[in-house]
Order: sequence, then structure tokens, then C-alpha cells
Amino acid sequence: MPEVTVEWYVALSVLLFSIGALGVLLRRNAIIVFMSIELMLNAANLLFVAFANHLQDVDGQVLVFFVITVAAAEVAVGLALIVTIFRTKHSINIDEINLMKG
Amino acid sequence: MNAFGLAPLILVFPVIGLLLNGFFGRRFVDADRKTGEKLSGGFASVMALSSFAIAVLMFFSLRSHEFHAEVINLFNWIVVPSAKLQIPWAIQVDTLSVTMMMVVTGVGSLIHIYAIGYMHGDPNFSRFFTYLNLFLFFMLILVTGNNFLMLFVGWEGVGLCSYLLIGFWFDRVDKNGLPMNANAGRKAFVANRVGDLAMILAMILMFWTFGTLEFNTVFQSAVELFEEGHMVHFGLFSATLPAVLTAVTALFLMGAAGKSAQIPLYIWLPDAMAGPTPVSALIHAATMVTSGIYLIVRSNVLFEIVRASGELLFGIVSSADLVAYTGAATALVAGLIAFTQFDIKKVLAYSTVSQLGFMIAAAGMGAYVAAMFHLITHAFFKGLLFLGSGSVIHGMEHGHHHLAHGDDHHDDDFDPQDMRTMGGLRHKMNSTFIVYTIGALALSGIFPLAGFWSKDEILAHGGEHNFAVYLMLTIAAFCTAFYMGRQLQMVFFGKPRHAAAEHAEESSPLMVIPLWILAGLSVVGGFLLNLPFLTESLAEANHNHPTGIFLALEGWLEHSIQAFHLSEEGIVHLPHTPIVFSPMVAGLSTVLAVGALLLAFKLVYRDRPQTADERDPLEKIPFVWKFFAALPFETLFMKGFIPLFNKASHWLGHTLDGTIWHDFVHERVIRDNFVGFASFSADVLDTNGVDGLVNGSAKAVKRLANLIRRSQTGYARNYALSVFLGAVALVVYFVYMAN
Amino acid sequence: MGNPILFLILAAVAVIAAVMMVRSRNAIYSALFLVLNFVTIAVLYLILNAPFIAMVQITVYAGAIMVLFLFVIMLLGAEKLQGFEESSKGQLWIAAFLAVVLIATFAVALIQGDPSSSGAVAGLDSSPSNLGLHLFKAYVFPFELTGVLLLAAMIGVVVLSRNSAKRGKDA
Amino acid sequence: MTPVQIALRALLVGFVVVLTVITGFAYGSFLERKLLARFQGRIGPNRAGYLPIPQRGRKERKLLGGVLQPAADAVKLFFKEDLTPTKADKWIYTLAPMMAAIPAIMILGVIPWAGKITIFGSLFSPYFAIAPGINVGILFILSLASIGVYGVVLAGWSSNSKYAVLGGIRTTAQMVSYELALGLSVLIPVMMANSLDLGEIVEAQRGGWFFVQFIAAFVFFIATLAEMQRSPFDLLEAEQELSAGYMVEYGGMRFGMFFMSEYMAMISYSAIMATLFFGGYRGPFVDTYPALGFLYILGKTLIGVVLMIWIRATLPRFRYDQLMNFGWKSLLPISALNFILTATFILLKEEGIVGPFIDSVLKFFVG
Repeated sequence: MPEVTVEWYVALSVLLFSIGALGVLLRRNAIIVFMSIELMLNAANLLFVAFANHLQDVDGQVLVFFVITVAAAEVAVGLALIVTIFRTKHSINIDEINLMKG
Repeated sequence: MNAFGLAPLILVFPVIGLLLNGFFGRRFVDADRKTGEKLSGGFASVMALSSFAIAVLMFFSLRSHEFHAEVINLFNWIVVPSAKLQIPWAIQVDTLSVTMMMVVTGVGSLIHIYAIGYMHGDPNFSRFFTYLNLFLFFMLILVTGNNFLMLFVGWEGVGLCSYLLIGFWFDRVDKNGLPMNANAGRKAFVANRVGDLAMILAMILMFWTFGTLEFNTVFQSAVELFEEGHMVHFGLFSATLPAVLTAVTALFLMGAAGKSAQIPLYIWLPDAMAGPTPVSALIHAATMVTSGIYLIVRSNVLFEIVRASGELLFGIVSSADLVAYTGAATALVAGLIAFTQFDIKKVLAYSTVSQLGFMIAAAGMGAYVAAMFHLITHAFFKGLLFLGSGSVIHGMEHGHHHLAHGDDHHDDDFDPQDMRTMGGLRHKMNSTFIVYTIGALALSGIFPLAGFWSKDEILAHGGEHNFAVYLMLTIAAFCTAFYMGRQLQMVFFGKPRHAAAEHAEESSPLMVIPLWILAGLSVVGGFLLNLPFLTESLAEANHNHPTGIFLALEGWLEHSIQAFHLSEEGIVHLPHTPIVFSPMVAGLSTVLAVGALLLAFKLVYRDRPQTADERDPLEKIPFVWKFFAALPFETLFMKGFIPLFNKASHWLGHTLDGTIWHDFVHERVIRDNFVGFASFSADVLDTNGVDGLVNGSAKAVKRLANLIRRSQTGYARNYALSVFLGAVALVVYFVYMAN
Repeated sequence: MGNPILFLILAAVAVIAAVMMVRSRNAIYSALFLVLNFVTIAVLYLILNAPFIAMVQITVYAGAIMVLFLFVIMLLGAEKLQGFEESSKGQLWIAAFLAVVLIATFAVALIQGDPSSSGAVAGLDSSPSNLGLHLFKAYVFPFELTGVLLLAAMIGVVVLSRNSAKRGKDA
Repeated sequence: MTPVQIALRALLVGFVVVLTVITGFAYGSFLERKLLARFQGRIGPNRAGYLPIPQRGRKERKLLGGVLQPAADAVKLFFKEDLTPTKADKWIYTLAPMMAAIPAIMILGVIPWAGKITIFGSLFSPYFAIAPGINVGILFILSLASIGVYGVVLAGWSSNSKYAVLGGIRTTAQMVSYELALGLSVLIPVMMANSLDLGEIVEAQRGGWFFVQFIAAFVFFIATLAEMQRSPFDLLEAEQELSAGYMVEYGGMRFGMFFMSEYMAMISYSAIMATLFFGGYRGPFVDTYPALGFLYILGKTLIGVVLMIWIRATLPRFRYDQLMNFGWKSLLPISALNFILTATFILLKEEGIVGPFIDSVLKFFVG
């Protein structure tokens, strides 16, 4: 049986990251865009933990801890923004939020 | 456990408080006076207390770290690669700086709390706390910096805060319509500049000699160069290292004289009493004025090298000894001046100058630990005395207010700080009386209060090593006890000499509680610091000095006063006193202090002035009074120096600058030619050449911008796509091309 | 680093859940697939000798963040909205192309690079106490900053929801 | 231990525990109905089944009337029509009851039911639990507690009914709010035992320090009541406002699963409380006879469950704003303050700051 090395995790992480990025780029529902961002963060976290294990250094796990905390803060603010936008625009379609149009 | 990583927070907390009070404090206070004041003052106090907590944390961290200094690098501040100049913004946590941190934040927090009560109702309540936090911030930079430049930043910053706070009530005018508080602030600022100039020169010299300004590097290389007998070259000249260090240390003395109010620059300190009383307590008694002592103690290595080299300043006196003499002379002179003051705060101000003289003298004699010890205890009892006097003033104002409302008794000339209008306050303000007495006795050096231990350590050292200094300091100590006895008697005993004093009331608990805490510290401070508080250092001190149970503070501080170790290695000869507690000296000074107190109490001021118009008993001895009253160099300064200076500046300003430079060189030579050229370029060059160019390029930019504008679709996803494009491009680059 | 079969199963679940999350037309389903993805990755963390992070992942991501998402979706009644349509021409194709490039790049890099061994396993002390010591020693300042960040986020959220409430009343 | 042994142990212990809990759930509901009836001066269910005690000459005496009531309930629930509302989301509607029940059972996986027990010559070390010695045991519990929200939320949403959605939203806010207080109070035994492993926490309670932390235990108890939406925090199923809240559209055995999850959660949380604050399986003679531990923790759990029932019979329901105010403004500050004080005290003790200071002062004066 082949051995599971850190490359396997890199591959998985890249796949998840790409899927998340596609979600961000292609969906119009702001909430799903947000969730896709979480997925991308998660892919990065997976890489951190995998390399923490590979390099035998616990610092990677500490960084994941920070990423999770920041993600929590980001989600709180982001969802509050979405709720606020929904109240004024009655839509969470991000294509309708285009006030910055040139 | 160590928590050195948290050290930056000690600077962050005051900044938070300062920003909050600076931006929102006024709104809070204006919106709702009562809660606004609580919020504004409370927040500032909490920030100060948080800093204190960090300082305590640093203390325990050091303990568990075996007292080894720790430097926390935050970032590189100034980097000039060509000059090999690299000055980091780094925090040095060692026993000395932690001692200062604890004193500054501890006493500072108490004063913050006190100030909430004291400043109650002031229209600029939140501005005051903004300044207090700003001060705390700069003072902490001063004591935590690991190089002379950071120290200088703090040094200037506290000077600024001192200026702002002395002139806090800048709109008040005296009888002649002059803005007295603003002037006092200006005076302090200018007097400090002299010292700052010396500091800058000293830093330039040091940087020239050692190529760095970091404490540890400077001290190490100073020792190495001293042992090598290195010569310092200044272009054509060259000088021996001790000579350069003599200059540096003399300049340090000058800087310290400015900040710590020594002869001849002490004139600003008594005037600084124009500020609110918490300021006087915090800045002009407990913390800022001690920065000169901190500087000298911090650079002890340089002073000791000068002492060991035997190099003399102008061939007369070693700069280290000069420090000692300056301090002793200041202690004596200021102690004498204090006799003639009638303003309750000015007596304390001169007393502060005198006590600072003690510390400087101690540092000059090489008794660094004693200097620091006196600095700490002095912060306790002088803070206490100032706050107590603030409480008295508050009470008197209250009484006066009561009068003004009670009947139509208007008394515009009433000065709530004049001791001649007080008397008998011990019945009205019981708590204040008790704590004030404790403070006064501690200051006079009565056993077993804090002042006794620290002052005797200095005196004992003087008795051992420098008899002249010892003599002056002993007389100064006698004076201290005398004027404190005088003040106690005039303020608290006898009958009230003014209607306001009869209606004085005790201050609010918010003010009295910090007083009690400080009183407690004044009582036990002497024990706490030098008795078995620090178990490990006690053991170590016992090990080093068989007789030294009183040397816990020394055991603690010797980890950052390098001269101790250099002295053991025989490089310098620190005049070290193994037995700091000398019964002879202690006995003599106690007898003198008690005698002075009794003299003031029972003899001279027994028949104290019964009314405000009566003369002070000392005034009956005309010579003494005139002499003491003339001692303030103030008079000399105003009568002698200022007119001369005015004349010189008038000549410089009017004749040299006005007639020659302005009228001739500027008007005729430079201006006329310039105007001619300018009109040519304005009328011809500009309208045709430049405008055409500018308008043309503006049009071009506009067309381009219209093109680019289309790419801004306003769709977040398009932007995200470009970000993703960039990210992928970077990945491709790093994978394929980076190596 | 674990049993290959187990890894492949988990990876497949994670990837399928991620794809379903992005594809799903119902926001609630998206959220649930994302939760499934998170839980799968938490199991991978367990395999990678990071139990603490795994538990935090479940508690914070699945238990707090995703509940917040569900809460907002339910609150807005916004679960059934537009799906996969593109907004401007070419967005889909460029995005897909970039994703393929990214994956291909990594694939090439992984194939070309020297295969690593799984290393000395179990030498890593990832116990909560060791993690905590790291957090409070080497990373204590960032840790404090994170606290400040959370506070700022909290204040921001309160301000945001408050203002909008007021505006709603005025309108 | 080899993986096979681990699996065997997990199976064995899991079987025992799950069996106990499922029976416990059934009889927990019976206990609740009986006790509530007694509190209200009624008799309660007394028809289904009894223990016949023959008596000479007379009719037999019926002891414990209604002892088969749970079985009757189960039969009833199973044979009810299993209907799904037309507009409901079928998948999630089916998934929700499972999501509610599974975490409640899984929590029991890390609870140590006894100390070291030897069965069939092999040592069940270090603790008699399904998954012993997990060094993140408490985090496991917290994460499952936070997962527990899903059942309610999804049930509320998928039913496609206004009452259910409102109940779901209310519950989410309530559970998220009280999770904080719950987490903070759980951290206190963690700090005091200096471990996240439940077994070590129990062992650390040898000295009986749990008596010190009655505040944490109290906060924990209240927070668990709110987490389980039990009275007095059961306003998501306030009949007057929301008819039956999130489970209004459920019937038959699906409803039964929600019912089951509530009772299992009661048992699980009582067991956790017993473990964290009241010494878990520890008690007199437990060192000599480790098997006694199982009885002790069951007893302590039972006390917890009865306490919860008692509270339901006693206290009126909170209003929604009161619930939020209580959670955020009272419970959270109390537990945070308790947390800080405890941490400070532990630190001072560990640093040995208080002790040596007093020692050195004494030494100076005494000599």
C-alpha cells in the first residue's frame, strides 16, 4: 500500500481551495460566496496542519488557531453587513451591489 | 513563568486611555457631567492600573528569570546604513527599569484616582486625564527604552507634558493681568531646554565615541576602550576616553539639573506649582523630576570610569564629585529657602528640590542604590504630602465657597494656598491631618518611617566617603525637619486664622483613600524595600554582605547597576559601603530631626502668627530672612540675567538682524532681483509655456482615465477574479520560475 | 500520516461536499454540505495528530460559524436564490481556466518534486498544554492582538446592526 | 493495547452504556411524569403494567403501577402514521431528528464510568469509558454541545411552518448565548485539574476541591438547562406562543426521537456535571472496589436528573428578553469573574508568591 505523504494533503488542499475560489467567482448569492471563502481558509488550514505534522513543528497548529479566530471575526462582521444590505436592498445578490461602478 | 512578551502593553495601555479621552472624553463629560467624569477619569485610572499590573508582571517575570535583563525588540526605529547607525525601538526590562516602572505606574495610578475627586467639576476634566495618560506614556518610554535616544524621546515628552499640565489653567491671570500659569509653564519649558541641549551634546559625543546609543553596548565598549587606553579622535584633536567621558557625564549632570531641578536650573520647579495639585504630586514630586536620577544611575558605568580614571573637569573636580557637590548644595540651599515660603505647595516644592539634591548627591557619591531607594520612598511620601496639601487646598476652597454663599462676605484676594490663612485644620480635616503628619514625619526622617531608612543610607554613605557632602546633607536634613515642623504647625495646629479655615471640610473618599494607601506605603516602604520582601535577593545580599540584612534592594538592583560587577573585577572602584546602617549617623540624624521638629514646634512657632498680617517669627531675625529669601536664584535671574539678555537680544534682533540682514541683504539684494525674475517667469514663461504643458497633460490623462474607467464594472466578482488571476500568476511564477 | 484508504475516502467526501456546496441551489443545503466538509477535515486533523485543532474546528466552525450562517439564511428567508449564472461574459471560462491552471501547476510541482517520506511520526507534541504554552510564550502578542480584533469585530457588528435598525425605523 | 482490544473495549463499554442510557431515557420520561404528578398532587401514569404481589386471601397488591408505561408509549409512537408535510424539505426533515439525537448519545463516549476495572483478566485502563484518555475530552463535549443546535434549527426550518421557524430561531439564539457561560464554567475544573482529560479531572478531585467551585457548578447547571431547552428555559415550545415550537410538524417516532434526545441530553449533561464538579465515579471505598464507581456516577447522574425535573415542576417560564438578559448580563459576567478569580488564585499559588512572602516576613521577625 502506498504511504500517505504530505503531498496527498497538498493535493487535497489545492482541490478544495480551487473549488472555494470557483464558488467565490461564480456564485451570486453573497452568503454562498462567504461560505466559499470559509472553504478556502479551511483548505489553507489543512495545509498548515499537514505541514505541522510533516515538519514536526507545532507552530503550524498555532497559526490555524489564529486563522480560525480571525475567520470567526470576519464571519460576524460579514454576516452583519449582509443583513444590513438585505434590509436596504432586499437582495443578497452581490451583482446588485455595484455602487462603485466606474 | 515569564511574561516579557507582554512588556509592550505597558506602553499601549496609556495610549488607549489617551486616545479615548482625547477623542471622546469631552463628549462624555459634556453629555452628562456625573457619569462622564466617572467614565473619563475611571478609564484613565484603569489604564494606569493596567500598566501597573504589567509592571508587577514584569517584576515577577524578572524574579523567575533570575533577574537577568531582557530586551524586547519591537522594530528598527532609525537605520542609516551608511553611518552604521541603527537605533531599535526596544524595551529593556531589568531590575532598574522595572523599579522605575512600578513607582511611576503605582504612584501614578493612585494620583489618577485622586485626581478624579480633585478635578471634579473642572470644565476641562477629560483634557486633564488625556495629559496624565500622555505623561504616563512618555515617562514609561523614558524608563523602558534601551538606548539613550529613546530615553531622550521620553525625556522631551515628559517635558512637553509638564508644560501642558503646569499651564493647564492657562486662562487664569494674576492681579496684574498676566497669564501666570501659562508663564510658569513656559518658564519650565525654557529651563528644561538648557538641560536638553546638554543631553543632545552628550548623545552626539557618545555616538561619536562608541558608534551606538544602546545602553548595554555603550557601557560594554566604554569599559573595553577604557581598559585599552583608547584615544578618541575628533578630526585634528584627540582626547583620552576618560576626558570624553568627563565631558559626557558633566553634560549629563547639566541635563539632570534641568529635569531634576538642581542648581542652577531649579528655578522652574517652584513656579510649576501653578499646575493642578495632582500634577505637582505626579510630575513635580514623584516621577518626572526623578528622571535625572534615573539617567545618572542608568549611566553609572560612565561615572565610575571617570571616577576611577582620576580625570578632573577643568583640573578642579571630577565630574562624579561635581554631581555630588551639586546635589548637596541644592539640598542645602533649597532647604533654607523653604523656610521663607508661605504657600503650602511652594514649601513642598522647595522640599522636593532639596530631596532631589539628596538623591543626586547620593548618585554622585556612587551610592546608586541609596539614590534609588530614596527616590522610591520619596515618591511615596512626597506624593502623599502633595496630595494631602491638595486636600487641604480643596478644603479651604470649600470653606471659602461656603462663606461666599453663606453671607455677602466677598474676599477676592483670598488665596487658599497661603498657610497664613490656615490653622487649626486638624479638627476639620482629620484624615488629611493624620496622613499629612505621617508624610511630614517620613520626610523628616523619623524612625521607623520610610524616609528614615533611605535618608540614612545616603548620609551613612556620605559619612564614609565624602565628609563635605555629608555635612551639607546633614544640615539640609535638619532644615527639612524644621520647615516640615513649621508647616505642620501653621496648617494644622492653633486656631483658624481665616473664616475659610473654620468652614473647611474633609475631602471626598475618592481623594482620601489614595492618601491612606500612600500613607501606608510611607510607613512600611522603608521596611518593604530593604527587609525580607525579596527572598532570593535577600539570600544573595546576605551572601555578599554578611551584615547586610538591609540590603535587599541592593541585591535586587545590583543586577542592573553594572558598576557593582566592574568593581568586583577591579576595573572601577565603587565607593561601596558594606555596612549601610551606621548607628552613629542614624542616631545623629534622628536626634537632629527630632530636635528640629521640636525647635519648630515648641520654640520658634509656638507663638506662631495669630493673624495673616502678623510676621513670621523668623522674619524678626532680619539677616537670616533676607538671606534665605534672596537665595532663590530667581531674583538673581530676573534682576541680573534677564536685562542683560534682553539688551543682547535687542541688539541682535534690531541692529544685526533688522538693519543689516533684513533691510539690506534681503530687501535690496535678494528681493529686488527675485521680483524681477519672478515677474518675468509669471508673465511670460508661465502663461505660455507651463500652462500649455499642464493643460495638455491633464487632457491626456482625462482621456486615458475614461478608457480605464470602463474596467471598473462594480461587480465584486470581477475584482475577485483579478485577485485570483494575480494569485495564480504568483503561484506559477514561484513554482516554475523562481529558481 | 494515516491509512491511504481512509484518507482517500475522507478526501473524496470532502471534495464532493465542497463541490455540492458550491453547486447547490439551496443555501441551506450549501451550508450543510460545508458542515460536512468541515467535519471531514476535522477527522483529517485527528489523523494528522492535531486533536485540539480538530475539536476547535468542530466547535468554532461547525458549531458557531455555520450556525450563524444558518441563522442568517433563515432570518432573511434567502435560501432559494440564483444559482450558477454568470454576470459578465467570460467570467465562468476565465475562472475555470485559472482553477485548472492552479491545479495543474501544483500537480506538476508535486509530480516533479522529490517525494517526501512521512517523517518521524508521533514526535510531535501537539497536546493542548504544549499548544497553549506556544500560544502564550512565542505568540503572546499576536494572541492579545487577536483578542483586540475580536473586540473590534464585536463592536463593529453591534454598530452595524444598530444603525440599520434605526434607519429601518425612519424609513 | 492493540486496535482489536480497543475496538472490543469500545464495543463492550459502549454496549453497556448505550443500553443503560436508552433504558434510562425510557424510564427517565416515566420518572418525570411520575414525579411531576407527585409534585402537583396527582398520581400520574398508573395503568400500564404493575408488579403483582400476591397476598394471602385477598386480591394481589399492585406495586409500581404504570411501570410499563414507557413500553406503551413506544408502541404508540411506532404505530402512529409517519407523515411528512407536503411543503417540507424531505431530506432535512428526516435528517433533523437524527441530528438532535446523535450528539446527545455521543457525549457519553468520553465520560469515565469507573476507575481502573479488570474484566476477564484484561485491564480496562486507564478509565472505564468508551474512549478513555482522550486528552481533549472536554473539548469533545463542548463541540458536541455546539453541534446539538443543528437538530433544532433544521427541524424548525425544514418543517416549512412559521411556528417551527420561529421556534428554531429562538432556540439558536438561546443555545449560542448560553454556550459561552457553559464553556467558561467548564474551564474552571480544567484549570484546577490542569488537564482536559475527564479521567484526570476526576482523579484530581481526590482532595475534594469541587466544593470550592459551587458557583461554577451552579452556572453549569443553569447553562445546561438552557442548552437542553428545559424548563424554565423551554420557551421555544411555549404552547401559548408557538404551539410546540420546532417540533410542531413532527409526529410518530420522529417526534419520539426529539423526545428521546431531550432525555438523553438530560442524562448526558447530568453525567458531565457529576464528572466535572462532583467527583464523577469517586466515592467511599471506590479505590478498593473500582466497580462501585459505576454505581456512584449513576447515582450522581440520577440526582442531577431529578433536580432538573424538580426545577421544571417549580419554576415558571422565562420571558424571551429576560432569558437573553439573564444569559448575557448575569450568567456570563458571573462565570467570567469566577474564571478570572480562579485563574489568578491558581497562578499566585503556583508562583508561590503568597507563601514565601509570609514565610520570609515571619523568618525575619522570629529569627
